[in-house]
Amino acid sequence: MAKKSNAANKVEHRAPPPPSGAVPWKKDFAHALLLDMLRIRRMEEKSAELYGAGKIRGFLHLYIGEEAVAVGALHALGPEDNVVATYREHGHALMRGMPMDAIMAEMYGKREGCARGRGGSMHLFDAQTRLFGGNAIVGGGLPLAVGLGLAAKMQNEDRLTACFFGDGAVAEGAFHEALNLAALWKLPVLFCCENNLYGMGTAIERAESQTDLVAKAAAYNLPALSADGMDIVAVHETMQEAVATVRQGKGPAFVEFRTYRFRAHSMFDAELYRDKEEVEAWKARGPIHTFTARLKAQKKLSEKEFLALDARAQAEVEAAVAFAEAGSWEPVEDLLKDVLTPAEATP
Amino acid sequence: MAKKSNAANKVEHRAPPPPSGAVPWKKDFAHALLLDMLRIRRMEEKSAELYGAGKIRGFLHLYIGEEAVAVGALHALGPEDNVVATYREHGHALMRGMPMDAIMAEMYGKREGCARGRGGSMHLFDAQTRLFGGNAIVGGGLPLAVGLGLAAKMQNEDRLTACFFGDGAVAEGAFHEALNLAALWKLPVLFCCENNLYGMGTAIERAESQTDLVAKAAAYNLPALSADGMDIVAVHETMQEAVATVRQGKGPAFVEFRTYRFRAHSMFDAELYRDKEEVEAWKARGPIHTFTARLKAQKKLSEKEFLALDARAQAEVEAAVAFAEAGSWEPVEDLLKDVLTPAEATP
Amino acid sequence: MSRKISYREAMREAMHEALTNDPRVFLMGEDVGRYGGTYAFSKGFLEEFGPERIRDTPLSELGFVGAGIGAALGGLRPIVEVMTVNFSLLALDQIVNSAALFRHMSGGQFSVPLVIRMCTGAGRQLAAQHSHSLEGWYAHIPGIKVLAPATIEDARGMLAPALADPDPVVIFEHCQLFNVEGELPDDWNVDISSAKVRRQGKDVALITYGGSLPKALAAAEILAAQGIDSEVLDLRVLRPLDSASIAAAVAKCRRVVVIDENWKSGGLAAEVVARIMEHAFWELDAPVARVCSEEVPVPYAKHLEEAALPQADKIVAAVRGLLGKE
Amino acid sequence: MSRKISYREAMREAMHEALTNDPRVFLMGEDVGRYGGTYAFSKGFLEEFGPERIRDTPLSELGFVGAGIGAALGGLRPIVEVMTVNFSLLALDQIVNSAALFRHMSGGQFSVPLVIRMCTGAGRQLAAQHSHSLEGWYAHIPGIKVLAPATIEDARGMLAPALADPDPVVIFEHCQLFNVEGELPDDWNVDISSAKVRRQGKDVALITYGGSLPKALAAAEILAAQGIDSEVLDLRVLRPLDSASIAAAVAKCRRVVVIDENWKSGGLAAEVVARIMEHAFWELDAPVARVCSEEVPVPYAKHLEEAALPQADKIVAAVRGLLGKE
Ligand SMILES: Cc1ncc(C[n+]2csc(CCOP(=O)(O)OP(=O)(O)O)c2C)c(N)n1
Ligand SMILES: Cc1ncc(C[n+]2csc(CCOP(=O)(O)OP(=O)(O)O)c2C)c(N)n1
Ligand SMILES: [Mg+2]
Ligand SMILES: [Mg+2]
Repeated sequence: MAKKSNAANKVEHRAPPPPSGAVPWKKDFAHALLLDMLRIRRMEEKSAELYGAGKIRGFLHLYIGEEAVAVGALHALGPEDNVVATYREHGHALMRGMPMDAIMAEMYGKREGCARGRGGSMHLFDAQTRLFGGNAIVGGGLPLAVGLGLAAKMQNEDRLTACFFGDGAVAEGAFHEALNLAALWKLPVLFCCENNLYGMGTAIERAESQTDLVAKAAAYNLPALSADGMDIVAVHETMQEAVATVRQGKGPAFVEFRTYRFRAHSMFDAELYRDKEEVEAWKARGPIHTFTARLKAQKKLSEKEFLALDARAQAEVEAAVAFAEAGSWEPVEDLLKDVLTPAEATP
Repeated sequence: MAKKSNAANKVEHRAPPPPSGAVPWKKDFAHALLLDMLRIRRMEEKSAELYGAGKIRGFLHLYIGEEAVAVGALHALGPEDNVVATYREHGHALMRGMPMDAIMAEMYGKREGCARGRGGSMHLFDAQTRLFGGNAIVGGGLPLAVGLGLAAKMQNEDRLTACFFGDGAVAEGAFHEALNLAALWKLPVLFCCENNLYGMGTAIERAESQTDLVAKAAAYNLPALSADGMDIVAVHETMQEAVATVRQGKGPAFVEFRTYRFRAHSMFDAELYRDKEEVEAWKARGPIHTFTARLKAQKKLSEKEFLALDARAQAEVEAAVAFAEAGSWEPVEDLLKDVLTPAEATP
Repeated sequence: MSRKISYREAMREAMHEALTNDPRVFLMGEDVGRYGGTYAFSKGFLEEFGPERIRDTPLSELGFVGAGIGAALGGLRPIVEVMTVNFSLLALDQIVNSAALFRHMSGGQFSVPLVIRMCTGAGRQLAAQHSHSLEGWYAHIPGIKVLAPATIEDARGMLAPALADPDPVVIFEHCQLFNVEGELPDDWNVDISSAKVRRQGKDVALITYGGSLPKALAAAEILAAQGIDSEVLDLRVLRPLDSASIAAAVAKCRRVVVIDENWKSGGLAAEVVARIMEHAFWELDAPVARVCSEEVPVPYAKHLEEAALPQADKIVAAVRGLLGKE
Repeated sequence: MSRKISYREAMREAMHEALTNDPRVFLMGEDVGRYGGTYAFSKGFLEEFGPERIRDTPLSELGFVGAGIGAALGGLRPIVEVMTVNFSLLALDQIVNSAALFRHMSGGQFSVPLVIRMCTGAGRQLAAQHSHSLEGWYAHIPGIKVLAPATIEDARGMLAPALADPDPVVIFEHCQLFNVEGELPDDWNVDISSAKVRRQGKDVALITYGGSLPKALAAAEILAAQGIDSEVLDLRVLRPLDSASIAAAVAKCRRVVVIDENWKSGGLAAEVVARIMEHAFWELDAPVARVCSEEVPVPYAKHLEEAALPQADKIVAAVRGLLGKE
């Protein structure tokens, strides 16, 4: 399931067969991860609705279709680990343990949001769970992850930094400089590439001369793996393998998750660049319904249990929306707050 | 002699045995290339002397020890080809056909210099011979070479762009973005890496997680070769092979020349970072005396002929110095010239 | 005669015309092709001009801007679209150290006939990393020209002379203007050298450009209702600045407010103030005032974003302050 | 009591002290280790503090500056040396979009206690790509502080408070100052918040910083010989600017020349002029004059380079112009 860097790994737009086979997990664990995927899915669906209603503004990048990646990957990390994410990070924030209330309130621009409404959808930060941000600069998080890894190593902290980024970021110079620095200095950084085949409207084969990202990453002299990002079992187990490699302290690793974005890139996207068939074929591989079907086939999940989990997810979303609606606006007099650190807050 | 990208190619500080073996060239051609190496060597030695005398100022980066690369490589190009170089480009300018007079006058800052003294040692430009500059930003020339290749391809010009850069530039994001763009768009660009094992005081193994630059370049899906940069025969034949590959029009290629800088990085360098033994061992591989010895062994060169060639080189240098000395200073009233293009000169 | 079109449509027409008239012209940037242009400026171009001339690039700002410079050196006339000024930070080295300097460093041997277009500004709740206004930075660099089309006519007319210019020209298009509609006269005629008076007045001069022009005009209307007659000067060309037009506006009104969306400290408005100090000090009846963005990264929340940016009411207040009418 | 040391030595002592006193402090940059520092600022540090804390980096300005930001977020106190401001263009995205914005975008959750040092300025015949002075650009960015030590005391004393500061601090060291020697009082005491008067005077105020300070002081001596008494104000802190000290100098002298090495258009001097316009307009007896670099990339040839930069004689001429003594 995890492809080693030597295996040929050419990218394919044609959707492979849907994830299948027995789920090797205990029922509780499987249900927990299914619930998390549902929490993200329902939150994102609601966010899209709220965007239409004008409650959420700016750019909104949905994670629908990619849930298995954040859920499967982040369940392989511990609370002491660092996470660096992108502007498509709602799911990652939720998986790190940020309350959905704080996420929703932030997207509303309310004072009760994780950043008091200063950052919005693309900038979810949480010191508590060591989430070092959504970042709206493609590739911008990679050098930061190198530095977080360097700090952990120099302070002898047993702390790994997982850095998420998309296939589009691979063409940026920041990717090259960051992978080289991390591998050169043998830092505990795990580079997690969410390869959904497109950077906005640009297909990977029109952006990369080498579309085998595992081969590309391996050229920096680090272990590189790939997994089916629509198969939460593959994601989680590959991530565990990669995490174990990094925890050995011999340096960074790279893991590619092959996934697909079911919705538009952002709320302003006519999707002229890909055809319905391709999208439908990938939807047939949807991480939630395929996982659900496998669990049912194994009698590890009943329809009743599924509905109960889904109801929990929806209830959480409704509560988060109510929380955000009830939230307040930061007073305009505080506009200049948090440009610099007030003396009393000095670390 | 030319290593393919699949061959293991780890970098070694230990100097390999000196270049040896029969020189497969006609006497005239061998003498011409020997003369060119001597012209560069004598010009650089004189430049160092003139720097000491305060005639040349600013940064001065000498090419002593690396002559076989510019001479062997540039003799494989035609006048229609483009060349992009670095701040260590005196030899490249000379090989493209820029008169030594113009180079020397430029280093003096005289109006008779190729850029009227505006650019100096690091910025030798020559429209006539399509030399698109010395560039003082490490890696700065690589994206330009991509664009020159793009222009040639879009205008169906049978023109190759050779881009020279050092091992230190490989860590820059510009290298990554440029190789990817050139390979992705199949452009007629030949990336020529002058690997002298150091970027200023930083040895390549302290700068690159993957010191096999051929493997690194191959990860962009392009043909990559390596040659002994102290062996002018290897340089020239490998360059010819790479040029032929690029001229097929199927895309760019990469070639590494393993060489060594005999002098300090610039005129301000205590050389604390490498020991005398290493330098001496590499000097034993000097491109000029080893080539001379091989020719003599083959009776393709007599001591008398060698002295005659060297005398020619020295005479050219003396003439260039005289030219520069006799040169004039651009009037200060013209200070603001060439910031923008005057209407009449509009291309 | 004239016709009503949007800023976006005007810009699209200008590019279409350039691509049609000159085979050396091509458009390169992220998602200019298959996506149809991030802001739909190049919708349909791929089908009409093909992938060679409507060239989608990978996310490699430093690389493709540098490639644009090289392509210009190689004989083409590239229009390089950097999606937004925010991402242009990644390409600044090539713009400053290659495009702007080659003519000079080569002693006049190599010019760089390149046009770089980018979207600038805030106002769409895109938060701090996507809301910069760094025109002032670009206007600091010798060797390039900097344009800020704020009207339909300039959106339609500035590209052609920019492409005809032998040196690098950077065009800033404010994101808030794209959907603005207006009348384009059939006999439009546009230069890239002078500032233009967009509203005649005598009591106060509002000097601005780009996305702040509509705000200045709105303020002028409010002030007019209060009996204050404002002249509005649109700088249009940010480098080189048209000092003569600035001085003329000062001489005429004797009171001045400079408005731009840069952060106040070190923004373009500061240079305009310095020019007035040098060229028209004795004409002033009061110190020149600035209305710029507050010294804070642009916040996401709408009410905070609005408070952070120049607005008509702030301009009105500044003018009343100058006239001692707080 | 005092002792004579060079600017380089003072800087070296400051770093040595920081590395000795705080295990969280480390130095990272190109050739800071084995090479001994491009300008020998860190000579011997590698042997004393080891390769982990005196970290040579590859040529990856964007990468290692970003890594410095991450290391600061991770609990360390990095001193990142960017060899020169010219190369910092490659790292601007990380400085502007990460270092300067994180505190704000995170709603105050994450500060970035990072110090970035870089050499700036011209005067060594290094030509256009190696002679930039872009302090004005950095001083435009909310979220960072910008320092310009111009004296031995500031070279020795500014680093400690910069490292103690919870936010990113950028320190510009002018390449022409490194070999300057001077007296360092044993009781030196340095802040990073105020401008300082380096010479008392009453006829004209010369406001400057960094590499231009010695030129302003030299001009003051020449003017003194001509009976013109100059006050010289060293800004020291370029962001936030000390407007009060600027206004005080204006109020005292009523005539002002602002000197810096940025290109004149849009350089730091423009902001100083704008501050004077806003805070001290009525105190002026004449328009403020600027002596900055000419609007040309810095040429290599010595006579042209000198002509392109601010010089004492240009300052003298500007002052005499203000006093109507051309
Ligand atoms: C440096 C930079 N350039 C361009 C953009 C505009 N942009 C935002 S997302 C995006 C596509 C990124 O694709 P990818 O990295 O694959 O992530 P995905 O959106 O597919 O998750 C682009 C071009 C940006 N935000 N930053
Ligand atoms: C972007 C940038 N960073 C740093 C420097 C300073 N510098 C000049 S040459 C050099 C070393 C370059 O090494 P390499 O590419 O191997 O070329 P070499 O000098 O060995 O020929 C450095 C660090 C620079 N000129 N440009
Ligand atoms: Mg993607
Ligand atoms: Mg080298």
